[in-house]
Amino acid sequence: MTVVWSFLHKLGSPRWFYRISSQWLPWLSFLAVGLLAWGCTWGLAYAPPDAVQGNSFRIIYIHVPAAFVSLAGYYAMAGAGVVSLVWRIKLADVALRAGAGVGAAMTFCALVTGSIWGKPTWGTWWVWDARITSMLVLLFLYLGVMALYEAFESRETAARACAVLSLVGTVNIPIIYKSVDWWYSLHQPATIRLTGAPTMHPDMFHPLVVTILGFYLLYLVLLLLRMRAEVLEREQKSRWVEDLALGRGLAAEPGG
Amino acid sequence: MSAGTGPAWLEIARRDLLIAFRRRAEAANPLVFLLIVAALFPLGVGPAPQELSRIAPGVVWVAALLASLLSTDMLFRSDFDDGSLEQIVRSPSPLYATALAKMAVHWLVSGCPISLVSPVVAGLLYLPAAAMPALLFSMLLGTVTLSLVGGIGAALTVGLRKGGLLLSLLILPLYVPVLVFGSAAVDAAAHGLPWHSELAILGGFALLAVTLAPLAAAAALRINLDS
Amino acid sequence: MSAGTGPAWLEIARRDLLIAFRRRAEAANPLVFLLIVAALFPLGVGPAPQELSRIAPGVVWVAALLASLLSTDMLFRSDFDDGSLEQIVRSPSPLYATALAKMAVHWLVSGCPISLVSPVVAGLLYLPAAAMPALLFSMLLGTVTLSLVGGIGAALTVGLRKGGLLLSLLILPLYVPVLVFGSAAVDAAAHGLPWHSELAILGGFALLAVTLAPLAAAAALRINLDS
Amino acid sequence: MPLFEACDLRCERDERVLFEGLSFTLAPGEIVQILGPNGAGKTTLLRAVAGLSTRVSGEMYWNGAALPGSRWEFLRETLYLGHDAAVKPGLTPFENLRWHAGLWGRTTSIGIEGALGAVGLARHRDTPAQHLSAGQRRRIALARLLLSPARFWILDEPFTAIDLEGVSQVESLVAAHAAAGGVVLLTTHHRLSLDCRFRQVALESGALA
Amino acid sequence: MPLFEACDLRCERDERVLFEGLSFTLAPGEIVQILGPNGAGKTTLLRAVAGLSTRVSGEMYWNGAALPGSRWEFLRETLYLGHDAAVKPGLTPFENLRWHAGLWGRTTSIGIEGALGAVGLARHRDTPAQHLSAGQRRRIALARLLLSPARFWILDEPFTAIDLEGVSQVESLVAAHAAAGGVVLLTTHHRLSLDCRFRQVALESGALA
Ligand code: HEM
Ligand SMILES: Nc1ncnc2c1ncn2[C@@H]1O[C@H](COP(=O)(O)OP(=O)(O)OP(=O)(O)O)[C@@H](O)[C@H]1O
Ligand SMILES: Nc1ncnc2c1ncn2[C@@H]1O[C@H](COP(=O)(O)OP(=O)(O)OP(=O)(O)O)[C@@H](O)[C@H]1O
Ligand SMILES: [Mg+2]
Ligand SMILES: [Mg+2]
Repeated sequence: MTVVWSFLHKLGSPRWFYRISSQWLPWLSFLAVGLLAWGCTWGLAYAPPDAVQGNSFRIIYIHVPAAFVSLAGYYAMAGAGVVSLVWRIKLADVALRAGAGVGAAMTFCALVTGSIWGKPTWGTWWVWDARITSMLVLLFLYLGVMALYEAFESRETAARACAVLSLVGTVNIPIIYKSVDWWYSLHQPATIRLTGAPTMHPDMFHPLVVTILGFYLLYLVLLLLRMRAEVLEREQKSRWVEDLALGRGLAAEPGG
Repeated sequence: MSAGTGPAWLEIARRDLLIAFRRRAEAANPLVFLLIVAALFPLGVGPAPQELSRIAPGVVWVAALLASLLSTDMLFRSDFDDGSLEQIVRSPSPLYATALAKMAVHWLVSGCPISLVSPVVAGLLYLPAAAMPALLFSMLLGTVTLSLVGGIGAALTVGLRKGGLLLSLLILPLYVPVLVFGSAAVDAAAHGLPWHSELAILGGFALLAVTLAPLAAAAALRINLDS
Repeated sequence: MSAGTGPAWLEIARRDLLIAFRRRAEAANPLVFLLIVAALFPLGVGPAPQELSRIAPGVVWVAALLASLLSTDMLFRSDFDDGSLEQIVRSPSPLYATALAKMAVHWLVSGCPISLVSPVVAGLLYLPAAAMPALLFSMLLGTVTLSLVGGIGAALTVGLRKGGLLLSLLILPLYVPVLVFGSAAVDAAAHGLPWHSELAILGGFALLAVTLAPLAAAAALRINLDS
Repeated sequence: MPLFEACDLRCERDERVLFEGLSFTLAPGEIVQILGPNGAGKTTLLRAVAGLSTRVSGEMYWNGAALPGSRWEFLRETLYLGHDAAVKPGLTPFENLRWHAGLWGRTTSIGIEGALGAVGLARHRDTPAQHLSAGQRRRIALARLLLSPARFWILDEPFTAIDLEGVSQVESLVAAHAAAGGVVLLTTHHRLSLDCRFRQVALESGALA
Repeated sequence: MPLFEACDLRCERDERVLFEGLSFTLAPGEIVQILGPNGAGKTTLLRAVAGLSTRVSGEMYWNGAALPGSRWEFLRETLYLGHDAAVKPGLTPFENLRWHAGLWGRTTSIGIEGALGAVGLARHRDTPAQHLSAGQRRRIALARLLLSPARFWILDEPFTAIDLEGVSQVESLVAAHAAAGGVVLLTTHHRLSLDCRFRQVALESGALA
């Protein structure tokens, strides 16, 4: 138990986080960029064109990873919310806020790439399809968390309120997804369907797996970058940030 | 003693009802709002009956969503502003029960009357009479969820003086399932199809909300007080 | 001296802009609200593009009306609550100018951005591209009137802590002319008809509102202070 | 044994330490006045003692039991009167007090009418509170002191807006409560003139530079 | 000649006469304190004098000219500090005062920084007001006394939430203002201890029964 506690305590230390993340970031970024470059070149240059859609399908290597990550990102954010509510760890507050921003960006990316893809495929930018609509609602949920955070003056209060909201959201996301799915099948016969996954050729599928992994890492890198910026802003008056700003580097923490 | 005899949450509900009764002229506000918003549509969309009748379920439900949302705004706000909330949180009654009681009163003075007049509003938009029972019952069940989920938003924003806009951003996305199944029930009834499964699902939402929403609202209230 | 150099109304406008800038994250709220309300309609009405495209002008205008209305609520409220309004009324600058300045700032931070994103929202509802210029310009002119007329309502209800509902009842009926001509302009453009006369009428409304609304608002503010 | 005990309280706000190593006890019959200039942290401290804020670290005991644990017994025994009076403008003084009494489920034997008379609001019994003056509204809140059976009073500037006669009346209420074995923790910028002994705890602060 | 003159003021609220036949004058250098128990009508009177309320009948003169007529000159020469402090929670003390100064278009030579220092808020210059304590927020409003060139001060309970040191500071401000030829009309439930003479006008009232 004490081991867990001291670990959690250390995790709570912004300075420790800053130091460790400095060590990890180069590796993570390298991996993320490498995977993305590999997956994209493979997917864009070497994978065979789609029988129906020709080359326009290649946007899938951005679209699908972004969509995956944005959903997972919401649960990650809510997880940070739980940690923040239960253990009151400042770093979880930071992660919550950063997660909302990065998650909203990913969702937006999925929506935009989807729209771009929709134009040649469906002849229209936007369709009120179940999955797309629930993606839009997910974006609203992210924006709601961001707006709530900004509305509070006190950071701690903001983070805890956002934690409650994101937890409410996690209960609701499956419900929203299911209900929108249901709504679609009720109102409109299936004139349009997302093509792909089950029948996807392995040559198209393997690069997709690589870019999905790459996107998860990219998410992590962006999250860490935003968290570091926020940590610096919060701790701007503390000694270690001052040392950092003066180019004195970051000494190991006493006992850390 | 003339003091209340029941538990504290009952006393709180009684006071809220008393205040609502004091201002009974205001009770009509959500209804009039519903009517006005519904009336804006023929003005904006055009008066063709068929078209209106087709969009009627959706329009009435969206208007009800907004009316419920706007009346939620003050659910905890006035108690927060005058310090009553501090006393409520410190009272021997669990905050869960108090929050639930306040949400129940809110439903009684807004959701319930909204449901009762919604058939009238729908009639103005040429909704076929066959769909009226479905509208009434889906409204009665759906507004329960609206009041409860709206209460979470009201509790989250209680310390902020930002008006209803922020609340809408937080809560409207969460209202989506109720909107979907509510308007689906009415649509089904208008086409002569059975609509009981939709009603059952709305009931499920309401049950889920009754158990979870007061918890979230209580947590949000505590957070806002401790700022 | 570091004190402001212009007349008092300029200082008041500057402070309102400063507060808006402090909370620039909130500036997005009316926009997101517009998007959400617009998204509710396909959910309630169904996703068929033709139908949506037909009701799009009305839906976008109604959503803009509501977004403008909800953000109006706080126009004078916070100044009333903290006593600033007493000081404004007692300042050497005429209340007419002050009220106009506050309304102008309100348009700048809500009506103007709402107008600018309305084409995007309309696009989601399949409004034809040909109608977009009409939408944009009618919105830019129409929201001026909305901000001004909404300001009257905000001034009338400033002393009452009733949330946005009462305000909606007072103001939405007054918004009707803007709604009618605004959506008519868009509708006309969507059908390839000329839409300049509607725009001219909207311009006339805006001019009328600029001259009269601050007067009414100033009177309403005085009445509310002297209670 | 002290009824209430606070050990080593500490509060930091906006990177500034408001108080630190603050300890005090309240044995039955004791009155403690928290002293300090504006911004010293008096309200922050009282809200933490009342269980409304978690911004203060340290230990607190009620009747010997550590506090977050024995929270319910503690809340049942304490009355908190904050900057905001918890008076609903739309309700009459009588209705306001009935609500407060109902929140607790029990009252002292004086009754609501009696309490209203004692604070000089008998003739305003049925006037909505929004038609009362600032001091009259505050008096409604003070009537709760008469009605509540709580043993621990936490009073944050109870004399705000109260006239001289009212101040001395409240002072004698406080003294009588202590004489009956209750405990009182209060802040005020008035010079207290109580008939009994009371202790003062100063919050040192550089708030005023 | 008196700077301000009130003749035969009368106010009735809710079918109850608050005051009647009330007359007083303020010659340059004079200070008048309105006395009365809670609910006597002090706030009502001060708001009427400040031109914010029309609920009081009777005549008022500024510099010899009847009041509703010479309203603009009067407003330019008076400073009103009411129960509500006109302090925006979202703005810093500096921004709040800049706004007040801008509203008037002119300030005294002390400057905003100087005024903030004088009321002990120098180090909170850039803290949003909502992060300040009740007394500190009130001090922002009191800084207006230093900034405004007005000759007539109307102060409604200026000492609310202010600590003892602050009270004596405001008292000396008031005395200095009178000494410089200004006039002050104020209410407070504190026992005023001014270095100069001042008059008291009592509102008789049965409010406390
Ligand atoms: C704005 C428009 C769009 C949005 C918001 C969107 C959203 C999504 C989402 C959320 C997923 C991931 C679902 C999951 O996690 O299983 C997804 C997957 C996918 N999308 Fe889209 N999409 C859009 C447009 C399109 C278009 C136009 C196409 C191609 C015709 C397309 C093809 C796919 C494919 C093939 C998948 C992978 C399917 C699977 O693995 O189950 N999307 N999209
Ligand atoms: N809005 C109102 N409507 C009706 N009556 C009111 C209103 N405000 C005050 N009154 C009545 O006017 C009387 C005087 O109120 P006022 O606020 O002037 O008192 P005050 O002398 O300032 O008291 P305090 O010392 O408590 O501030 C009160 O008895 C109250 O009943
Ligand atoms: N919401 C808040 N956020 C951040 N800091 C705050 C907040 N409220 C108060 N503070 C800070 O805490 C300090 C103490 O405030 P508190 O209200 O406890 O003072 P106080 O002793 O009650 O003063 P007063 O005599 O003016 O009532 C103040 O200096 C203020 O700067
Ligand atoms: Mg205090
Ligand atoms: Mg008064």
